[in-house]
Formats: sequence, structure tokens, C-alpha cells
Amino acid sequence: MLSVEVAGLKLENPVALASGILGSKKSSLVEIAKFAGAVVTKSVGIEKREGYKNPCVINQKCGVINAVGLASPGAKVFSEELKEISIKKPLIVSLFAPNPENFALLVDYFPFASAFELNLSCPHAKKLGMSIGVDEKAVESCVKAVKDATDKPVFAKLTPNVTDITKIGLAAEKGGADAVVAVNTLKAISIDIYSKKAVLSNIVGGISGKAIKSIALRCVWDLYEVLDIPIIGCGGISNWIDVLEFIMAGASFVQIGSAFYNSLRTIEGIVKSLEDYLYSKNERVKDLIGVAHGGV
Amino acid sequence: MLSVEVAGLKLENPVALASGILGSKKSSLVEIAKFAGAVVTKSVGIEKREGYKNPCVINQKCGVINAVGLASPGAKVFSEELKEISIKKPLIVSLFAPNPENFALLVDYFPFASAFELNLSCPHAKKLGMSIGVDEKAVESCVKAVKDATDKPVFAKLTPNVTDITKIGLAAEKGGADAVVAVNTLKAISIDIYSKKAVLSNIVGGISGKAIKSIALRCVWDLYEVLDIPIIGCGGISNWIDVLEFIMAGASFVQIGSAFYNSLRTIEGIVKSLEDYLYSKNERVKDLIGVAHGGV
Amino acid sequence: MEVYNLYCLSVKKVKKFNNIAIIEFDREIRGYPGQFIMLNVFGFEEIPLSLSSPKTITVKNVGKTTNRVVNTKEGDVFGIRGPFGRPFSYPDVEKIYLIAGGIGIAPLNYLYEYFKDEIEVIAIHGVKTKEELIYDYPEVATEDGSVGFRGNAVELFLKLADFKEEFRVYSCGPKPMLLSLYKIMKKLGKLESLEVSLENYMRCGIGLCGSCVTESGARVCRDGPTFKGTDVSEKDFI
Amino acid sequence: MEVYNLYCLSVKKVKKFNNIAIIEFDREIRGYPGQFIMLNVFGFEEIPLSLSSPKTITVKNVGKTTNRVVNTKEGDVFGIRGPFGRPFSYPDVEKIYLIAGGIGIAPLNYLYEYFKDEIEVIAIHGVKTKEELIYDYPEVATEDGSVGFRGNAVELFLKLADFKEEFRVYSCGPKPMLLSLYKIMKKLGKLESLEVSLENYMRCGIGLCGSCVTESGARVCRDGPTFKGTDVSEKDFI
Ligand SMILES: Cc1cc2nc3c(=O)[nH]c(=O)nc-3n(C[C@H](O)[C@H](O)[C@H](O)COP(=O)(O)OP(=O)(O)OC[C@H]3O[C@@H](n4cnc5c(N)ncnc54)[C@H](O)[C@@H]3O)c2cc1C
Ligand SMILES: Cc1cc2nc3c(=O)[nH]c(=O)nc-3n(C[C@H](O)[C@H](O)[C@H](O)COP(=O)(O)OP(=O)(O)OC[C@H]3O[C@@H](n4cnc5c(N)ncnc54)[C@H](O)[C@@H]3O)c2cc1C
Ligand SMILES: Cc1cc2nc3c(=O)[nH]c(=O)nc-3n(C[C@H](O)[C@H](O)[C@H](O)COP(=O)(O)O)c2cc1C
Ligand SMILES: Cc1cc2nc3c(=O)[nH]c(=O)nc-3n(C[C@H](O)[C@H](O)[C@H](O)COP(=O)(O)O)c2cc1C
Ligand code: FES
Ligand code: FES
Repeated sequence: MLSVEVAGLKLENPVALASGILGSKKSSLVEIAKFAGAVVTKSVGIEKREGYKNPCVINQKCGVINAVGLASPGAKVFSEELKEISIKKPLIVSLFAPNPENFALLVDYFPFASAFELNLSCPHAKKLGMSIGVDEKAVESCVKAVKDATDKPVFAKLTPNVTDITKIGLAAEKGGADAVVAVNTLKAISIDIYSKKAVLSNIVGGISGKAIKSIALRCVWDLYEVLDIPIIGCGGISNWIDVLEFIMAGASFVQIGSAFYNSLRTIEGIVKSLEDYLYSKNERVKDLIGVAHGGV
Repeated sequence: MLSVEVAGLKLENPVALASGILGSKKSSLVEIAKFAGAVVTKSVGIEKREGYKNPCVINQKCGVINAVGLASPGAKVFSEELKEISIKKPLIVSLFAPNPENFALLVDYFPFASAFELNLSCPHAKKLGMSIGVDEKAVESCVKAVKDATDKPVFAKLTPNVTDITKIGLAAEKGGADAVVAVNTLKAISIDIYSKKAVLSNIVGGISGKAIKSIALRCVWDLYEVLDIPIIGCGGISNWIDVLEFIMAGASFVQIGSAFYNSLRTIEGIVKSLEDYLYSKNERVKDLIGVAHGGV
Repeated sequence: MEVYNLYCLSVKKVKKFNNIAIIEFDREIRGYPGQFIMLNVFGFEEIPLSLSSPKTITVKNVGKTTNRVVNTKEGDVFGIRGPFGRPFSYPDVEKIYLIAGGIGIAPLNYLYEYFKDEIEVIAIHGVKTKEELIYDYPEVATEDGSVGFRGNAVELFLKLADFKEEFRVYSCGPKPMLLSLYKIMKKLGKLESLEVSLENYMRCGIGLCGSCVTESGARVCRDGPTFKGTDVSEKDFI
Repeated sequence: MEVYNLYCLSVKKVKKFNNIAIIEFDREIRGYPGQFIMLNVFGFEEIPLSLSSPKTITVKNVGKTTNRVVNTKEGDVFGIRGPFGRPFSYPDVEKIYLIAGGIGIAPLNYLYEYFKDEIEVIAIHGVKTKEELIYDYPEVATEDGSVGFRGNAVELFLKLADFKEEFRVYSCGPKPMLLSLYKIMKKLGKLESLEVSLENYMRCGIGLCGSCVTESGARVCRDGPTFKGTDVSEKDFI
């Protein structure tokens, strides 16, 4: 009822953990994998990166603004942390790099990965993420480089900070991506009126959470209209109704990040409610993908 | 303490009504102008437009999604409605048109306007608004056409649905705009999981309200870094703290739309609180514009 | 911001009269008399309709969408958002008059059911001809005199009312009828005892688009649809 | 989602010891013992600090930012977000032991003040040498024996405690100290009477970034910083 299959990956349920949320330690990944359909690790690059100074995450009523700055221990250390992880769900390793060559180099550090997700969309790390993700050619060549380096499924994570996300999605598809993930955070800022300064140490960050749900959903909708490859929905999902909205808009499964604010077991609750609802309707997730587009 | 001046327009306070909210009737504009620093009318085109069928506005916890579709009685009828309006605040007339020529033609219908705002940013009306607003050349030539047709201040209202809003802002500046308004709504969608359909009759709409505040604020911030002309902030403002955040990020004044949901007198409350706060700090709005950028 | 998610209800029973139908849903809609819902008629438009009781709407066929609604059948599913708007105020008196013109009976019927066991409620329904009488109120006025009082609801009210008593008047109906009632109450210096429900063209239902704004600048969807007599003026009924 | 807006407080009083300072703000921070705030030290970083009373923080100089904080002066302004995290649980017994190691005294001092007039609170502070004793508790342990009991806080606790009585233990301090306490309580089968406060490296403070996650997979910032003895295991103290 809940299971889906994307690019050969079998998911017990369509609710996965998004990259960068509680995904830098084995222990939290193991906890979350108990209920999630799949887990995505924090994005990792070849070298260690400190990330930005605190404050790097602010929560607001409708969303979270972060500029963690792709803090990462580097591929070697991170692969040590993860290698003995024992979970029964697909482990998707998220990668960031400044160019196609470096993306390709990262693959070999993670032989235990079930799939790779390319972070082409972080809105606050200079020369990484979004600066690649707004450029069709760069997206295509990064995806292609990783596809050439591995037989595993490769997902391209897109940024919504573009005039037309379908162009970037098509570029990823052309590069050979097995799926796209839509979306990463939207560029945002917060100002403290008392100190008269930007709150984040990096000034600009990316907003996630409820605030971006309808925007992310629209990205999924638009991509579904033009892509042949599956879409993985992400952005502002916090309950089972949101999950179904994304699936009906065209997502094959979804990822959840900011909603972990509520509880480490956020996904457990969502999956249970989803199951109850689908049971009552006698419907299967895989039959609902994209149904809101109507017609055949 | 609260007064500001932009392009020769004197505003008693920095909180104006945004276009499209309660701005199609004289009676509501008069009510709102009692407290607002200025009012902007609903966008008007030359011909009558029905707009989209209901539902065309949905409210969610963190925002409002609308696809009113630039419903308008047309320039002639609208100018009749407005011409005898008697308010003591600047009346800014918002215009939409498919090309520079038509923008220029609209000006003559509204001799009583204090300024014009060009809607280059409506995200849901085909061939109008955003389809122009994402194109630097088109923005420049529309602004130029209106500037040539009138001596009054001309504001260009920008869309945040672009990869780089500063490019569009610079194009407006080059066209001769006296200020830019940042921003209009972000493209968004909502799906009803029971009927398995998009909720809005037009499918895609634009989201406004709290959800977009930090995104709009970041647009203002980015524009302030590159533009010489003033910026008018708009998007998700619902209290006096938000107003100050926008001003410190670089807005000379702000516009408020969705927060009218709360009350027709939303602006009255905001302005009073703002005044109390600035009084306690002995500060003036005009000295706070852009202060968060620091240094000289 | 309160949220008005769309949800679905299905029709349990339809009671049809010529071009009017009383439609009963399978579940209650939590609301109060005077509030309205936005009914999403899939494939047609979303239209504002008053609640005529916790489970019913009472609809008159005046166009494409209402035509579809009036001809609905048991089991049909509609989308619903709301209820929206300000309910009628609580009558802190022992006697109230409800003055309905035509389909204006819809919100007043809910008010009637809500208070009829608590205080004295005199419901007056005025229609053109007896075919339009869809509820069984004792006080009816027909323009053609086919049943009850010959004349309109306001005339009947004037006949029945004793203005030395304390009472409140709630009214809904065509604007000319509301205008004449408003003028009368104003002359009597009793505007504070009057409450009317207005029906302007609506789009958003949440006070933003401006399409329902009255001549006084108030929003029917959010500051109304019910208004105290003291909060409206003659131009609002034109 | 609760909101933690940044707001500013200014310093009213500083009580400075060598490399530790007790800093009192001009206003109370609404919170409970065991909760922490994120202190934004303008020009430096934002760091997590326990509340050591409603108006104070107690800080040890261990690096750039804490150096700035410890050397603060009256009138200095700091940004504050929070309080965050789960407070210590309510002690539903008549007697509690607080076992603090070093700067671990900060959150426990708040707990002490909160309950000292209601129940019996025995606060034990263990430090290296008497210069580090910044509060006046009767029960102190110094490693060098310069004052009070010679040894650490856990050893002193073992000396004082009567395990036939019913009590609860709240502890905060260096991980090795917490580990030894944990092992003892486990052996005694009294893990449910133990509560510890952990201090892992923090970034977001709201349970998302993962940097504070323990070896058991719990988030110190959100599922803690206080944990029941039954909810942690030995590896969390390494
Ligand atoms: C607060 C409120 C409560 C109402 N309650 C009831 C009720 O309980 N029962 C009932 O039968 N009718 C009620 N109406 C009127 C009802 O909404 C309209 O009859 C209906 O929208 C017409 O739709 P249509 O497509 O069938 O007609 P159309 O062919 O679209 O138009 C027919 C007539 O209805 C008016 N109309 C169309 N759309 C709207 C709209 N969105 N809002 C207001 N008027 C509109 C038009 O101006 C025109 O005069 C109410 C209206 C409002 C504003
Ligand atoms: C929940 C909690 C409550 C705390 N309460 C107190 C308290 O009441 N009093 C007190 O003096 N200290 C407390 N600390 C520790 C305090 O946060 C660190 O000492 C401080 O962050 C060091 O900053 P620095 O720039 O001075 O040192 P740095 O030079 O950055 O580092 C010095 C040491 O502090 C650690 N550290 C640095 N940043 C952090 C961080 N963001 N979170 C945790 N550890 C960090 C480093 O790992 C290093 O060991 C608490 C920590 C946590 C997690
Ligand atoms: C604190 C934080 C850290 C993040 N780090 C990453 C990251 O390393 N790589 C990445 O691709 N996305 C990262 N993201 C983005 C999320 O994966 C996700 O795309 C985004 O938060 C939207 O989903 P949500 O609204 O469910 O949180 C991060 C988000 C947050 C809040
Ligand atoms: C119902 C509605 C109608 C709108 N119509 C217009 C319009 O006609 N022209 C325009 O430039 N902007 C229009 N907007 C956008 C607003 O002016 C404003 O840019 C946007 O709502 C963000 O501000 P807010 O968050 O304060 O509402 C409309 C917004 C809403 C919600
Ligand atoms: S219907 Fe939009 S303001 Fe009333
Ligand atoms: S500090 Fe980020 S999860 Fe705890």
C-alpha cells in the first residue's frame, strides 16, 4: 500500500529523511531509519569544511532559515562514521563538490551507499551547490560525471531559486539522472531590529519548513509536466496530507527535514496516518503519483 | 519620526497598502487611506478582464495563495470609480499591460494618480506581469515607455520568481524607474487530496503572507546592495517588527497586503506600534533605511 | 491566520421545490447562524452560500453553478471551505423578528432553529407567490396574495410589530427590501435593533480581494455578512 | 513551531572569579532549571549556555567567545534566543542530590534555588581546587583537598548518600564524572532516579542539524539536554 520503487530502489514507504537534517551521525540515521522509507545523509565534500559560525539556524513561526554552510568532516572521516551503519532502508549519500571531477571522485568513498544525491542547490555556500544548480550546462555535466563513475542511482537535488526549474530538471535528465529531488531551500534573510544586523553569521540563508510547502509543491507539479524521470518531493512537508499533495502533484516519494523539529519520530507518525488513510480508501501510493494532473 | 520621502512623494508613515488588496473600490481605499502612508490600487489594464473563476484565493496557515488573474473592469471604468476619490495620502495606480506601448497608453486614464506602479510580476496571468518581469530587456523598455509618458514617479514591481532579482532591478533602474517594489507573490500551488485536483481554478497561483517574508526581505537586501534608486518593500509584513526589518534591509517604505486578512485597520495598529517604538528609541525611519548593511 | 482547508461532504437528502432546493449533508458544518460557506462545485465555480441549518444549505437556481447545485442528487460530493464571516449577534432580548425576502430565508432559518426554543422568534417570509414558500412559517407574505398576507415581508412586519415592545430585527433579502426596512428603523430611531445580512459578489471570502466591499468600505465576507443597522448606511443597499 | 526570536538583554552585574563569571541580566529569562539559551555575542559566536538562575548565566572561559563573555562589563548587551531544551523533571520525592563537576554547577544552581525551600536539596560541587568554588554550598569536594572533601563530587556523594532512602540525583559535569555516576547508579538498579544534563557541540539548538546527537541517537538540544538515566547508555558519556 505504501511501497514505491524509484530507479530500482525499493522503499517500504514514501517518506524519507532529507539531507542535512540529523544526517551527520550514524546514531541518528539509525534511529530515523527505523521508520523512514529511506535516509539521506548530510551532504559531504572531499575536504573538511567548518561551515559557518553560529548562529547558523534560526527558526521562525513558519519556517527555518539555515546557513550551516555545508559543514562536513570530509569524505574520508564521514565514510568511516557511516561504513558500519546497519539499517534496513536505502541509504542515500548526498554529495557536494565544486565541479564534475570532484563529484565523481566522491563516489568511491561510499561503496555502501544505495544511491547518490547531488546537492546542486545549497543557496548559501559560495561556489558550491546553487551556483552550479542555476546553470543548465553545469548541472548536466555534474550528473553525467557521477553517472559515469557509478552504477548506482543518481539523484539531482534542484534549487527553487531559479526563473524556470523545468529547464534545470531537463538538464539533469539529459545528464542521465535517475530522478530529481525538488527542492532545496529558498534564499532568505532575517534581521534583528535591536542590534540592527542580519541574524545569521552568513547573512543570507535558505528557508525551509511550512513556508515553502506550496512553492516546492509547485516545482514538483511543473517538473512532472516535463520530465520522464521520477521526482522526489521535498520542502515544508509536515504531515500525511502534505505527503499526499506532493505525491498527487507528481512526486514518487518525499523527503522531510524541518518537521523533525517536532520529534525524532516525526516520520513514524506521518507514515501511520498515511497508512490509515490509504487503508480506508483502499488506495496505493504508487497509483496516486501525479493523479492531480488529470487525464491520461 | 515616521515620515519618508520617495521620488518626491511624501509619506506620513512608511506603511502603504499593496496592490490588489481591497484596492478595486473607492470606498475601501478611502477607509485604508485614513491610516496608511499611501495606497496602491488594484492593477488595471486597458480592457476589462474577468479574471479567473473561483476558487481564486486560498488561505493557509502561513500564507495566502491567489490566482485572481488580474480581474479588472478596464481603465475607463476604473478611472470613473476612482476619479472623485478624496484622500489625503498619495494614490499610486498600479498598471498591467502586455507591452510597453499599452503601458504608456494607460497613464492618461489616471490624471489624479500621485505615481504609477508597473506590475511586472503577477505570477499567474499569461503574457502579463511575470512573463515580462523575468526579462531584463522587457522590464527596461516598459519602464522607459511609462517614464516617457508621464512626469510622475514610476515604480517597477518585481517578481521574486527569478534566478537573480538584482539583474531585473538594475534593468528597471536603467529604464528610469524612480523606485522598485520588491516583491510580488511566489509561484505556488495547492492540491486537494480528496478530489485529487489542484484547488485553484487556474491551478497555479502566487503565495503571499508570512510564508514569503524572509524571502522578500532577502530580495530587498540584495537589491539595496546594487541599486541607487529607492526600494519599496513588500511581502509577508504583518507587524511593526517586520516593517523595521524591511527598512533596515534597505526599504524606504513598505506595502502590506495579506495582513489585511486580520482587519481593515491592520495598518493603524502597525503604525501606532512603530511610532511607540521609535519614540522610545528616539529614532527616525529615514535614518534606519539600510542600516543593517553596516559601514558606509 | 485561521485556515480554511477545503474538505468534502456528500449530500444525504435533497428537498426540491421548483427552482430552489434544501440540501442536507451527511455531516454537520460547525458554524453559527449568519455565517456562510464557500461551496466548491467541481467542474463549476466556488460560490458563497449561507448555512440554513448546521447540516443544510438552501439554494436558488439563478445561474450555471446554482443550477448544478439545485439539481444535485443524494451521494453527490461537494467541496467546502469555511464557515466564514461574522454570525448574527446574540439576541439579548426576549423577542426577535426575522424578516426574509425570497432566498434570504436561508441564513434566517438557521437563526430561527437556533433560538426558537429559547425566546420568541417571529419569522416572516415574503415571496412573490406561494410556490416559493419552502419552509412552514406561520407568517408569510406573498406579493400576489396567493397565500397569507398580500404584500411584502416588511409590510407584514409593520402590521405585526408593536414598537413599544423591546425586540430585535434580523433581515436578509433583496436590497430594495433591506433599504425600506433600514429607512423605517432609522426613522423610528431603532437602528441599533436592526441587523442585516448582505450578499455582495465574492471572490476570496477572506477579506483581501475587495470584490465584496460595500459603499461604506466594509468587507461583506469578513466584517459581515451580518451588519448592525448602525454600521451601514443607505448607499450600502443600492 | 515555537518561535525563538532573538532579543537583547543587558548586563546588570558581573561577579567574576578567575576564569569564571556569574553574569546577571537586567531582566528575567522565562525558563526552567535545566534549559539553556543561545547567547549571541555580537562579533563573536552564538553559544549555548545553561541558565544558572532566572536572571543569570555562569560561564567559564574556555575559548574565544567565552573569553569575551567572562570579561563582560555592566551595561554590555547580548542577544538571546531561547530558552531551549527539556528542563530537569519535577522531583516527586522529598530529597534530591545535585552532583556538579566544575562548570556543571550552572544548571544545577538554578535547580537548587528552585527547590531548596520546598524539599531537601543537597548540592555537591566538585572542583579541582578551591579557587573554582563560586557558589557557597556546604558540600564541596576539591581534588587537591584545598577545602572540603578531598576527591571528586561522585565520591563525596557516595559518602553522603543513604541508599535505603528515596531520593533523586541530578548531575552535570565532565563526561568521565557522569560515566562513573551512571555506572554506580546502574549497578544499584537506580537508573530511574538519575537525571543528567549533557553538553554536546551545538549548532542549531532546535533539533535539526544533528551536531549534538548522542551515540544513542538522541538530540541533546531538543530531546535533552537533561536525560533520564534510563534513556542514556554508557557510550553517551564517551
Ligand atoms: C454571503 C452570501 C451568502 C449567500 N447565500 C446564499 C444562499 O444561502 N442561497 C442562495 O441561493 N444564494 C446565496 N447567495 C448568492 C449565491 O452565492 C449566488 O446566487 C451564486 O453565486 C450564483 O452563482 P451562479 O454561477 O449560479 O450564477 P451566475 O450565473 O454566476 O450569476 C447569477 C447571479 O449571481 C451573482 N453571483 C455570482 N457569483 C457570485 C458570488 N461569488 N458571490 C455573490 N454573488 C454572485 C451574480 O452577480 C449574478 O447576479 C449568497 C451570496 C453571498 C455573498
Ligand atoms: C546545553 C549546553 C549548556 C552549556 N552551559 C554552559 C554553561 O552554563 N556555562 C559554560 O561556561 N559553558 C556551558 N556550555 C559550554 C559552552 O557552550 C562552551 O564552552 C562554549 O560554546 C565555548 O565557546 P568558545 O568560543 O569560548 O570556545 P571554542 O574556542 O569555540 O571551543 C572551546 C571548547 O568549547 C566547545 N564548544 C565550542 N562551541 C560549542 C558549542 N556551540 N556547543 C558546545 N560546545 C562548544 C569546543 O568543542 C571546545 O571544546 C554549555 C554547552 C551546552 C551544549
Ligand atoms: C539545518 C539544515 C541543513 C541542511 N543541509 C542540507 C545539506 O547538507 N544538503 C542538502 O542537499 N540539503 C540540505 N538542507 C535542505 C533540506 O534537505 C531540504 O531540502 C529543505 O530543508 C526543505 O525541506 P524541509 O522543508 O522538509 O526542511 C538543509 C536544511 C536544513 C534546515
Ligand atoms: C488577493 C491578492 C491580489 C493581488 N493582486 C495584485 C495586483 O493586482 N497587482 C499586484 O501588483 N500585486 C497583486 N498582489 C500582490 C500583492 O500586492 C503583494 O505583492 C503580495 O501579496 C505580497 O505582499 P503580502 O505578503 O503583504 O500580501 C495581490 C495579492 C493578493 C493576495
Ligand atoms: S470576497 Fe474578497 S474581500 Fe470579500
Ligand atoms: S544542535 Fe542541532 S540538532 Fe542539536
